[in-house]
Amino acid sequence: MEFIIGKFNYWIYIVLMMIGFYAMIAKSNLVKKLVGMNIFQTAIILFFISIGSKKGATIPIIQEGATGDAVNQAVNVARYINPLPHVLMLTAIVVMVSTFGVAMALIIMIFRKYKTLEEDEILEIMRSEENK
Amino acid sequence: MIGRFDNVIIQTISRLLIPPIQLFALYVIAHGHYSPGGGFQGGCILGASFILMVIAYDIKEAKRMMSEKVNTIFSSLGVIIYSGIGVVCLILSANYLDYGILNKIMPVTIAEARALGIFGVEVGVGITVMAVMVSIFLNLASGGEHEEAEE
Amino acid sequence: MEAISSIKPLLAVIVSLIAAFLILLTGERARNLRESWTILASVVKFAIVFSMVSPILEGKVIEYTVISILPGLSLQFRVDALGILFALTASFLWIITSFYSIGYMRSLNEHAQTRYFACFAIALSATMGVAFSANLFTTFIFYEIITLSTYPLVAHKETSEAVKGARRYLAYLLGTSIAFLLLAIFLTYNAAGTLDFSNQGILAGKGSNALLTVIFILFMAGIAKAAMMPLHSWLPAAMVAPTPVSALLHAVAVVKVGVFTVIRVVLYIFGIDLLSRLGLGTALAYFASFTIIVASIIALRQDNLKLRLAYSTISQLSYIILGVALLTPSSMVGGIIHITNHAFSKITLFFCAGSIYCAAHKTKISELSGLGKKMPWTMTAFFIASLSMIGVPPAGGFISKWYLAVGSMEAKEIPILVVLLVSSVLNAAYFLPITYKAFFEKQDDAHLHDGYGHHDEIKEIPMVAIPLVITAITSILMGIYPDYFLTLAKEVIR
Amino acid sequence: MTAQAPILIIIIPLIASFLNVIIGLWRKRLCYPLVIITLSLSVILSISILNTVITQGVIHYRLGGWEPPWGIEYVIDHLNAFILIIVSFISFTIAIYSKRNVEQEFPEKTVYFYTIYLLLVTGLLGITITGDVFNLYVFLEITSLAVYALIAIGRDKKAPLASFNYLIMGTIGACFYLLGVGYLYIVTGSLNMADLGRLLPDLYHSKVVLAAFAFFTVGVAIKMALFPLHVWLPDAYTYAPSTVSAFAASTMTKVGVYVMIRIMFTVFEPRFSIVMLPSTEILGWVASGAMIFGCILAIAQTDVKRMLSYILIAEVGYIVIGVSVANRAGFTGALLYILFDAFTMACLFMAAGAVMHKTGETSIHGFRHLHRRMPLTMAAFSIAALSAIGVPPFAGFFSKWYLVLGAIDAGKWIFAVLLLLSSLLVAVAFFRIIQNVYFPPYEILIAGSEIALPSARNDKITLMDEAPMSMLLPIVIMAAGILLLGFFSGRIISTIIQFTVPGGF
Repeated sequence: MEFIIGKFNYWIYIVLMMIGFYAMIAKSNLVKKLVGMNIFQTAIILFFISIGSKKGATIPIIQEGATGDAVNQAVNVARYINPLPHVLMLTAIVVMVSTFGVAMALIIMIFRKYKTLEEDEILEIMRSEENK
Repeated sequence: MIGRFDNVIIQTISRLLIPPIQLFALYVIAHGHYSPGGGFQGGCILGASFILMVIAYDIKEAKRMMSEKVNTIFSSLGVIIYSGIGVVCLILSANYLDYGILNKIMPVTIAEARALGIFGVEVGVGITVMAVMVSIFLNLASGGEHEEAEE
Repeated sequence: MEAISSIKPLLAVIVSLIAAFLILLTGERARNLRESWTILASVVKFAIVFSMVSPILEGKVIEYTVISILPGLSLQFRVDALGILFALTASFLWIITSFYSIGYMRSLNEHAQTRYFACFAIALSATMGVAFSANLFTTFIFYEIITLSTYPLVAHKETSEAVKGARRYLAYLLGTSIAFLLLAIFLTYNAAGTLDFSNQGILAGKGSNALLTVIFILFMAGIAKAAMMPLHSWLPAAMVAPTPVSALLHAVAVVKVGVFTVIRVVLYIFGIDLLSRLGLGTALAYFASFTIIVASIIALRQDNLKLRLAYSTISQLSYIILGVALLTPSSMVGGIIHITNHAFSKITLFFCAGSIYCAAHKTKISELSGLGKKMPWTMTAFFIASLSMIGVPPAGGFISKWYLAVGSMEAKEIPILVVLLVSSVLNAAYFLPITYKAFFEKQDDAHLHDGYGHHDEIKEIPMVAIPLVITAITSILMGIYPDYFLTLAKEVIR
Repeated sequence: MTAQAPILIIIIPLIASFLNVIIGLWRKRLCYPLVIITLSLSVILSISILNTVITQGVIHYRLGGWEPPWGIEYVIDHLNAFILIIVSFISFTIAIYSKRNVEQEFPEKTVYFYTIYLLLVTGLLGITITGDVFNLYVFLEITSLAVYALIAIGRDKKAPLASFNYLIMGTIGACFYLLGVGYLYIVTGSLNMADLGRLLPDLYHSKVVLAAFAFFTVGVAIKMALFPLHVWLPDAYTYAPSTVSAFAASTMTKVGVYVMIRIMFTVFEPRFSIVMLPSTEILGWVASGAMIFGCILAIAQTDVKRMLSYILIAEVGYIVIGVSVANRAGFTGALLYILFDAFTMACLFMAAGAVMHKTGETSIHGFRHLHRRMPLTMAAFSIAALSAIGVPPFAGFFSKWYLVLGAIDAGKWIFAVLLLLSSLLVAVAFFRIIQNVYFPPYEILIAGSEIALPSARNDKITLMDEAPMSMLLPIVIMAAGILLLGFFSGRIISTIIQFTVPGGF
């Protein structure tokens, strides 16, 4: 039990990731696949954010005109959360958004061509065209 | 897909909301380098304000204010600003994005030069993000008639 | 034996490559110019090769390293007596063949002659490459080039039959060389750490007997160009090619390259001592004699002239392998000298077949009756060449068979001797009837108006007839004055 | 100039690509020259980088002057320099080729095409040059996004779906890679490859590191289409515009292999990847599966581009085998193969594209008797095919020589045999086409197509109709490269490759 509670953030990300993974693989509707992909990526982002955080810590910025105490705490690592994962995830989010954009564009193209987004129906149409 | 529908309440509210939103976006961009926020977040907010307008009015309205061409130019302009600053550093015989060197061409200390350099980069990023957000949205909303711009 | 470094071997290889390039450039527009390139290249090549003979006879070797392709493996030439013997034969015959094929191609007004001559030149330069190569690596490279450059020649007619033949040709040669020969080379390199030919052999004591035996078998299976049974059936299939191709490539260049490689492997990779210790030599000898007999028997049953010649080639090649496999001095001399003798006489036979086809458009032996009067030169040359094949003095074939016989007795292999005699009888049995038919049988009228026009139109084409007369005379001369090549052959085993 | 070359080689294509958008709005036809100039610049830069590496050793470039491991650092040793040259040169050549293809297939999208193309090049160069695992992820995604877009840019109706499936697969791969980065970050707190290489050895016992390694391997394997995870590749490369498939086929898989090598032997030590885990063993078997199945499936195809895609899968298998036998000879063979196969695949796909450009179809029947119509293209195609089979004297033979040698040195006879076997299968696959090109039986021709009835066999007027110069030139360059490079492999090894072999081999 402790094993689960203590590392709840990992469990959450794993569960989310598996949901997304399932959607990406198993769903036949392209948009659902895409949603699954987003969940998948979000899970990873959550994972990264969670590894950066510390209990009772604050953002790593020294206030302007901070005196004695604050300055000393500047070097006290325990008081500051690790900003790096957040920064990484910022980039990852950018990547995610652009992936989403491209994927949406593709889906629109597909829809224009086949008037459906169900993969099996699309394949059906393709096959019929092959035979034609 | 999003057709025009005149709804006074929505239009008025969005009229009222959009300026402060954009102002806030600028604030976020400008303060990115010493408080939470930055080019990307600011850009997102800025883009969101345009998107709100598209929702409130319609695509033609939005296109009138920000045409596809302008959009494309913005999206690449931002990147060029960002990498341009880096190249300036190169020209000043420092490493890429080593803003400290900028004090050679500006009457400021190295620290300030760093601040200004990163600020310039934030602005560039903001512009690009805003433009791309808008173009992605328009692209989807208009079902692809609005040519896709690649991130 | 001291080595002198000289670029001549490279030149000998390059010259016909350049010729091929020029031929392609010239193309159909200026046919005479194009052919003149071929002639020029062949003469120059022969001159270069010939200029290398005298130092070899003095017991030197000529070496030249072109480029070190991989560390420890370089594209290197090393001219020794064996190589020069082979190169001399091939390059001399190329001159004659190029005249012949010009006459042949033009009289038949064949298509795609540019491709034909270009591929021919490339094949010849690759042959030189094999003859002069200093290590297995170089040999393999040129071996494959030959395969690729002769593939278009076999498929030349572009009929479905020709394409099928070419496909089988490629499947056999490329397939075996990649699957077995390359593997064998890798094993050798792994075991011996080098691939350079050396007179003592490089594999002695470099591995267990089982491994060495496997390597040997892989080599023999991989060198399908030697047309040992059961990997022989590409050669009859390749007979769909135009006759000059069959003449030079499938009686001299390609198949002899196979045999040559076998000799290289036997003498310079394994070495005589090792082979005799493993007893592989004798095994190979019996294998070869099996091929000799069976191929001759099959040849008896062929009515198509070229096919009969092809099977005769298969059996004659095995003479050479047999001679080397017996591992005794005289037998090796016999085998090596047979490279030249067989080359001259067999090319004569093919020339005759081609000449008959050009003049009378006949490919079947049963149609040849009464042809001797219409084409006296051709049929006489055919007769002489077949004498040499059978091994009747004074023709050249006699010399090699004599040495082979002596060698088999030295090796105390009486069965081999019997094989030699039986096969000579078989040779006579499938060659002499042709001459008899041609000279002494009246032509029945069934063949009068067959196929192409009347028989009274049949007359020899000088451009085609002269070369075959030359080769026939040469094969006689080699019987009367064998010393020149004999000294080279003795140089090999010294 | 040379001091800043590492960043310039990334920045110049990046800036150019966005400059390209603006210029494109103004004058569409200026895009092509811009691209050519940019890529020629990057070729020059990559050569100068290689020169610097050879003369002065490993280059370390710090972005923004930040000290590693805090700042992003570009590290260039012989390995990156080698790959850099390949990528930049191939991209340059294919850019020349792209002109007419773009004009024919999607003239209205010229600007976007070249923008994305430059981004793609930027991404590939970035992957190759960076020394930071997360930065590598970013470039990986830039590359992938660009390729998704490029595949779908063409006319082919099937392209978008293929691209979408590729996108889904590729994203999974990238996310796995990202997870690997995260795990390593948890245990080490560093993202710099060299730094990780220093920190990890003490942590090899940790399960987290194992998980990270697993994620890395699977993610990269998806990106480079290693056999069981290759399903996205054939569709994507078949339906993509010929320029795109040529470029992607010749460079992307190779860069994927590069990433794998980096992860396995720089971030992790060979000791870990080879001894503590049997990863190379497993990879070897997977790769031999790739070789065999790739070739067999290739033989089954009737469309040339699709066949080439399967051949490509097989060749990824070759390269991975070379790495997996984990000795000097094998590794050398793998790197040589990366070089030669980049040339070969570019040449093959470009030739197929040229045929597509002229005849509008890429089925094997479409190639029938083309040697009259497009002799040079077909000659180049045949040369490349023979090189892919591994027949001397073409380049492919020399790399395969080393691969087999490596397998034998490692005592893995089965791999050696499989390599030769698959060469035979490739030969079968290609000679189906070559024979069709040069010696189609006339009986079929009379029934089948308009050219060359037996009566027409002797007429000297061959109806020659070659591809346009801008297409022909790159193809010929590639073919010449294949023809000549093999003979210089000795020099290539002695000057570059021998320094790339990781320690412990």
